[in-house]
Amino acid sequence: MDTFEPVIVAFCCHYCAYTAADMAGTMRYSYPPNVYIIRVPCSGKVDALHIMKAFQKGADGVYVAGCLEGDCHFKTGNIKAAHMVAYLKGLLDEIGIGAERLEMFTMSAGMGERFARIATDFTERIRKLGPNPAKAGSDKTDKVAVG
Amino acid sequence: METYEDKYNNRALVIGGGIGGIKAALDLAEGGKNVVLIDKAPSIGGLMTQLDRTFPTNNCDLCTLSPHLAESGRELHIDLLTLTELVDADSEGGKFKVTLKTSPRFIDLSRCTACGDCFKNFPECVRFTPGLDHRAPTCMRYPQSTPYAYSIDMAKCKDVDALGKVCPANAIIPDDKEKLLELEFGSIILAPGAELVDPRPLEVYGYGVLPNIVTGLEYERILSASGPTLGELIRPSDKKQPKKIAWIQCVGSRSVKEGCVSYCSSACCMYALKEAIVTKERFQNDIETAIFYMDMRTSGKDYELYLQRAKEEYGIRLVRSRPESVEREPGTDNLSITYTITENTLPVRENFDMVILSNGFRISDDLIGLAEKLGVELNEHRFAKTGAFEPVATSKHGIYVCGLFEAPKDIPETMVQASAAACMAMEDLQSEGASKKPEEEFPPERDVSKEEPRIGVFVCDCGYNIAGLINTSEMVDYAGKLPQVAVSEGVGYGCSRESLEHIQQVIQEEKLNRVVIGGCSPRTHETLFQDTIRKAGLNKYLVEIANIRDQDTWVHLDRASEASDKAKDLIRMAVTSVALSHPLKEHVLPMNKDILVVGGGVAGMTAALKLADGGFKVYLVEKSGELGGIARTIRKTLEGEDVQHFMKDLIERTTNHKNIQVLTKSMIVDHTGMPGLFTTGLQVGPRMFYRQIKHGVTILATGALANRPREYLLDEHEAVMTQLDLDGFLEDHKDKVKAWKKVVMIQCVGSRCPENPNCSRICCQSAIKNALRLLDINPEIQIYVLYRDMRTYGFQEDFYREARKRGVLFFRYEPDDSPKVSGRNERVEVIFKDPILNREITVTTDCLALSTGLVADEEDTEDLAMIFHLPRTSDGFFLEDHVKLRPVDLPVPGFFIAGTAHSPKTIRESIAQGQAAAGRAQTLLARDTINLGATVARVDSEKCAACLICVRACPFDVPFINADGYSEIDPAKCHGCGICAAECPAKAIQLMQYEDDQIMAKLDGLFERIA
Amino acid sequence: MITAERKPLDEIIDYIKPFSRILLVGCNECVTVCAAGGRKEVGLLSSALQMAFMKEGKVLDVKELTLERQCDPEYVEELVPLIDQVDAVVSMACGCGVQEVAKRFKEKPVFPAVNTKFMGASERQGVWAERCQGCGDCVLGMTGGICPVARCSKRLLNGPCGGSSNGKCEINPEVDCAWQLIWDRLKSLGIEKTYEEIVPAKDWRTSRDGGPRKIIREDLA
Amino acid sequence: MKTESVLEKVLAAGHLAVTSECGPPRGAVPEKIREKADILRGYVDAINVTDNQTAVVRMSSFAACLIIKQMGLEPILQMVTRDRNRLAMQSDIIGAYSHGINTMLCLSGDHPCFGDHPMAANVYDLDSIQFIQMVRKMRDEGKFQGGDDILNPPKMFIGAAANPFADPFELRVPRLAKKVKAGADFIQTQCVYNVEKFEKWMEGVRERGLHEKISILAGVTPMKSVGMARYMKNKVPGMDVPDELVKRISGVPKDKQAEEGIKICVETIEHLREVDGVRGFHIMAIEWEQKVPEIVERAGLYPRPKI
Repeated sequence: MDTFEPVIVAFCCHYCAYTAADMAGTMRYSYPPNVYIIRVPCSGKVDALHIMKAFQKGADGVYVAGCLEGDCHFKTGNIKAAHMVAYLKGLLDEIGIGAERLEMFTMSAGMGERFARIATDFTERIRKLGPNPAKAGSDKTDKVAVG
Repeated sequence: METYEDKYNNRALVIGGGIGGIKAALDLAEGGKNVVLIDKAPSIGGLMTQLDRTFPTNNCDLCTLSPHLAESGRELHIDLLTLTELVDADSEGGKFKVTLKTSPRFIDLSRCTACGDCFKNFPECVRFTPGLDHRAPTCMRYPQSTPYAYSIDMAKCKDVDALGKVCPANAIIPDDKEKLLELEFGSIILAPGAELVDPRPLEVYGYGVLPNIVTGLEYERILSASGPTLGELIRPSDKKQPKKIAWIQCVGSRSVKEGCVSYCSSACCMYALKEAIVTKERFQNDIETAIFYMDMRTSGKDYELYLQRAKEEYGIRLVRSRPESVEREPGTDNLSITYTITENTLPVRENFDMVILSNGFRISDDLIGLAEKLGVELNEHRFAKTGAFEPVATSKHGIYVCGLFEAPKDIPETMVQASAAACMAMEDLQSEGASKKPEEEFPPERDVSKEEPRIGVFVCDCGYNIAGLINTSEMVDYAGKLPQVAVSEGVGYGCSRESLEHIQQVIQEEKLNRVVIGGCSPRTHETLFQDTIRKAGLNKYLVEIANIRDQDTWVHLDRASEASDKAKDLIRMAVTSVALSHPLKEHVLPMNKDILVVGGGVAGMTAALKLADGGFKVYLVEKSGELGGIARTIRKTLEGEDVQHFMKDLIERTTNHKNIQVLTKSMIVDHTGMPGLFTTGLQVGPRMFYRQIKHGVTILATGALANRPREYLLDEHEAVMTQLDLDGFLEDHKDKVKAWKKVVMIQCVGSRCPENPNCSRICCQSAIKNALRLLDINPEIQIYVLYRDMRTYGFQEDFYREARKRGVLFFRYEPDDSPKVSGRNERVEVIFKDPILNREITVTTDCLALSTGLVADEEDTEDLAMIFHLPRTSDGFFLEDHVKLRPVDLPVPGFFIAGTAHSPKTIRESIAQGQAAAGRAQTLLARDTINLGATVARVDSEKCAACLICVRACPFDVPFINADGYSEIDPAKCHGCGICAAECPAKAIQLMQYEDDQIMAKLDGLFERIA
Repeated sequence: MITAERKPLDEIIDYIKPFSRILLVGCNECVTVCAAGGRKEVGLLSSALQMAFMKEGKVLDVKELTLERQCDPEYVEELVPLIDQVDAVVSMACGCGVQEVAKRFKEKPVFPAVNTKFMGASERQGVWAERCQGCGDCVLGMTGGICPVARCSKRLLNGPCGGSSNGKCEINPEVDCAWQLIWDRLKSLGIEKTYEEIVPAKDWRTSRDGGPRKIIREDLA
Repeated sequence: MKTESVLEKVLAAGHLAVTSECGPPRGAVPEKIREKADILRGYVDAINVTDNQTAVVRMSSFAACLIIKQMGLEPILQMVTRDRNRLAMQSDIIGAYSHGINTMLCLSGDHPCFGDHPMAANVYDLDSIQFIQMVRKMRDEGKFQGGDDILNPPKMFIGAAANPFADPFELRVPRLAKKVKAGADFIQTQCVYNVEKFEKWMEGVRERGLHEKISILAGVTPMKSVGMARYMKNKVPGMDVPDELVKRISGVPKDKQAEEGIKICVETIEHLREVDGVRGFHIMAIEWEQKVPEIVERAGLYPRPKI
């Protein structure tokens, strides 16, 4: 298990989390390379489906990072995201993947150091949890273009 | 060139192509003004382009600067004349007749491709002059040099024909002549920069004699990826990596000795710290660093924190001492420094492998000529003289100054002054009727809908920033093998003008229809690359940036191989997702040109007046009952100017200006919209009635608070006051002051402490100011100043010296051993340590003045930060978009900042930033429309179930169910958050640019590896 | 609208355990509006099921398709091209949809993925409440537009029982007392008197009690 | 006289009627019924037998009534519409009547979710008012609800419940009016603790002259302890227990609280008997039947008239 390198997808909102991630770079706060950032305009844009697919395609952990409570550039996006994440945690438990593989974080654009710390801590959390038990060979869905 | 006369009739001349000159020129250009930018060097960039990285972010900031150099608007408004100087000028009626002389480059700019063949074959003929080794890899000053062309020194050329032949582009013009050019200008901006003090005459340092002693700038070149050693740290004598390096501060500055300048050069402390940190960053424990200094002058925004990190995180040794000599350690190339710590200890000798001299700035002789020609007065230090409350206005109307030529300073202040100067110049040009910004014509967009994706991948090395950690050519090969990738190339500094042109060309030649850039953050560079592919005939939204710098190499410094794998992943993710991108249409709305200025202090009023004079409508919102802010309580400046007189006039002009509506007792309560379309809600007046203001731009000038910590009996004993109190007391109670015998001043009260770690910047000069005025009133007074570092930067140093001369006693104290204060009837007893004689001193004083400085108005800034969604620094000041290059712009587009809301500063500095904010605002207001971008939600009516979930979810109430019974989203109203798309249960809504399949594709791309 | 709720994952998994290829069918009508069986839920369930299988080391092949309306045979026809490629069908539509699909494909097992709950209205985003029982003989005219059959726990037609307190029902303080609502409404309409009329015992034939119901419109049939 | 019901006779003779109730056992243990009924012998005119009270399964009301009848006492058959549709109810009614049970109380019944079978289907084919209508029709028209004739129609003295304390209060009198209209002969009310509110209700009743059309027996229940008082106040739907009452009981030591409860109960009766329109009392001593005689005596309702 000590050779296990988790793959973590971080959906980051453009205005705060993604900027904080850049800030971490500017400040040279290092964090594990396991975290892959996908930029979204607002954490509220993160679709439950994106998260599920991330896990299905093989993510060992996923987190959504948005602005601080009350600071959302789009008023309520981060709150909606938090609710969605809470709901999805339930589903992940149902599947048996485990709610703790998914998390919601908030930070301001200036918090490069916080971004790095969260990335580090979350990576450690997932490393301890071990690989996603439902890691897919490949996504076997095919959406049929009708209807 | 001859076409000039008819092409322009109303333009500005910017002299000096350094960072300041470039900024001023760009601001003018963005503001729709025409500019001629001249520099005597073969390419622009000035000092900064020779730096490896800049503090406090330790970036190579070229990559933040060069995009601007390459901005499309540029060519339209800026004519760049290198190798050019002003030879003659005369002015009448606010117009300047100027003669410019352009020396021959012997190379045809339009032809030279900078292939380097000329240099390969005839190195001696190619001009190159930056510091240290005069043969950098390319003979251009920096890789993305503008213009991207060589320059020949014909004098040195023996065989002109041969030289002509080696040039494949046959760009060589052997008989190139010097050109004289007569032009008229409405305004002139001086940004000629300064030169560095030459340490040679200061024999004690042995510079020029001992090989391993270099100047700070030379050391920057050694560290620089584009430098002579390609960024490898080796010392000149034996090309070995030094293990122990020393910096010596104030070399040639703060000294009245022959060959020195008496003022403080302001930037050296920080650049030495930066060089030391960067060195440590790269060699961790493999290297020792020590800095010899007199006072650590880290008084800029958050610089104090930088100093803390240098000491604590990087373990850089700081030695408070001015070394007496540097000599060769016998039998080696090593150097031994002799220095003393305190009066009563013997001198110490210590050996180092390498010594770096932090030499300061001076004004070069040829600038005196320039000043004469223009009739611009200079001060005693030969810097351009400016008005006390007109920081960038020279003695000559219509001529402005910015950067080092005004006073020694760091890059952010230079940028502020550049924007301020541009703002002043715009005004002069306005009077002549603003020249319309010509519409830029783009080639028609190619229809790629029928084509299979042909993706071009371009990977930046960004100098050390990327290539320093990972092998970019490996990335290039890797990307080349990815499906649908037609072209994969490395492009060095991808954001350099030349690379951009190259990318554009490749797109056209290879018929690419999608582009991926492996580089830095899309946040900063997306628009630039969008612009580039647009020029190549592609829709802007067919490009994707893989952030392999800010979010890879910069954060995985210690794990090169992982970083390299990750870079591949990120590029692959970008490729798979860009393949699914498709052309998008942008939405455009008319621009609201009114301005909201928040805060009615000096900075706010200055900005408001500048804009109002420019013909814009300004709403000036002040939360208190009257205008003026802190300055209303200040009586005199360090230079002795009457602040109140100035304030009276400023407030009058503001309140009476027909274009300014002043709203006092007003509070901002809500805010929505985007640049050019803001709506801000206020509660106004004693009755707090609610009103809304529509505006296009917002300027924050909310100021700071005079700090008043409960320390040293402040507000408990009437003999204890702040410097601000004393400033007024001096004027109002001269008689009392006459009776005083002793006055003690304590510096850094409530600053540079755990509660407020930063330096308040203004306290040292206000202490000096008050000390001198005390002595003017009562020469008998004995004044004691208890300080930690005297931070009288720039010309303030003169007053510091005068204070010493006039008998003011200065004692340094350590924070852990601060003075003890107790009441003695109407007097106060102060006990402190004399660090030099190392004994305790007790003074019973008539007045104890505390230098308490400024702190952010926590409540205010917190509320506003919340309402406007602006980030703040840890100590509550607003955080600008880029601490180095965009000190006036806030991260939220359409927001600018001025004055002490940004960080503590003097009135002069606040005025400058106020003017700068006004200038920056005008660059935005010059546009008639605002682009809403294409990131809007689109509904597929086929799929829509009219469930209303989007209608209810939208934070801005945009979606509605239309007559046809499905959800409709007005692109002009959509803010592009995508919440509706996420919540739609029928997946009928897609957010353009972030469509589900694109996000899924990123995931696919990411997990292909794992698969 | 008909409201529904996704079944617990385990139940659905039990249905499809024996199979490796399923067709997951959503419906773009009611179940989409109540966020139980639209395209998005189909996607989520699809991922969830596949992952649950992966976890057991099995692979589940899922075809996703959301029909405009699963309770109309014409739409159900769209499944024909896919049906042979799967072992079973899982429907996220209400019971009607499930049965239409089952009727059309006699040889394929068809399983429900949602529990069909009631005919309701959405009180706000994410909240749906029962409003009608389809008793077939609407009394709303007498009860001020509030249905006692659907909204009174004891479907009392002549007024509130003794359990009504503070406008809430005795079974649960979250539930409004329908009769309180009716009474308030009658008052605001100024027709309290109509309450005095005794509503005679209801003829439940028009409701489910009369056996499965059917509507025939000769003019259209 | 509409019926043979002793209760009807007592009321007709102008006496204050006294009824009490006993809940059937949860099992086939007829003795339990006998014990309880014996305690009440001679102290009450008739004994209500609850029908799966609070939706908990017990011996059927009908069977328990039969036992009481066999003891020579007067049972009141309680029946709820919750568990039976109109067929079942009518067959039980004629069944009971065939055994001489001639008084009944028509209720809708507590919701199953309170009982031991929350999963049970609740029928509510009829509501209580429709139920009363049906029984009256069986008696007076000799017809089943469906319309067919009944051979020897059951002559039931029809009782109904009223809760003066439930909401909406202003609806409580009209609702009573509806029950009167439907054909109820007597009313047993929810236990009265909030006397004030009860009187207010009675005012409304008198205003509409309902007290002349129907005999109202006020319900009373002695509190065993402050715990019970609180439970009644907070847990029992439609129960109105004033705070001062709870205070009063909690005011006395634990071992005296039962006595205090009885005292309150007696006082209430003494007070209410003076209220115009109150024709008697229904004493519900839940699982505390042994106290009923004491209450009846102390309230001066003993001895019961011989009819």
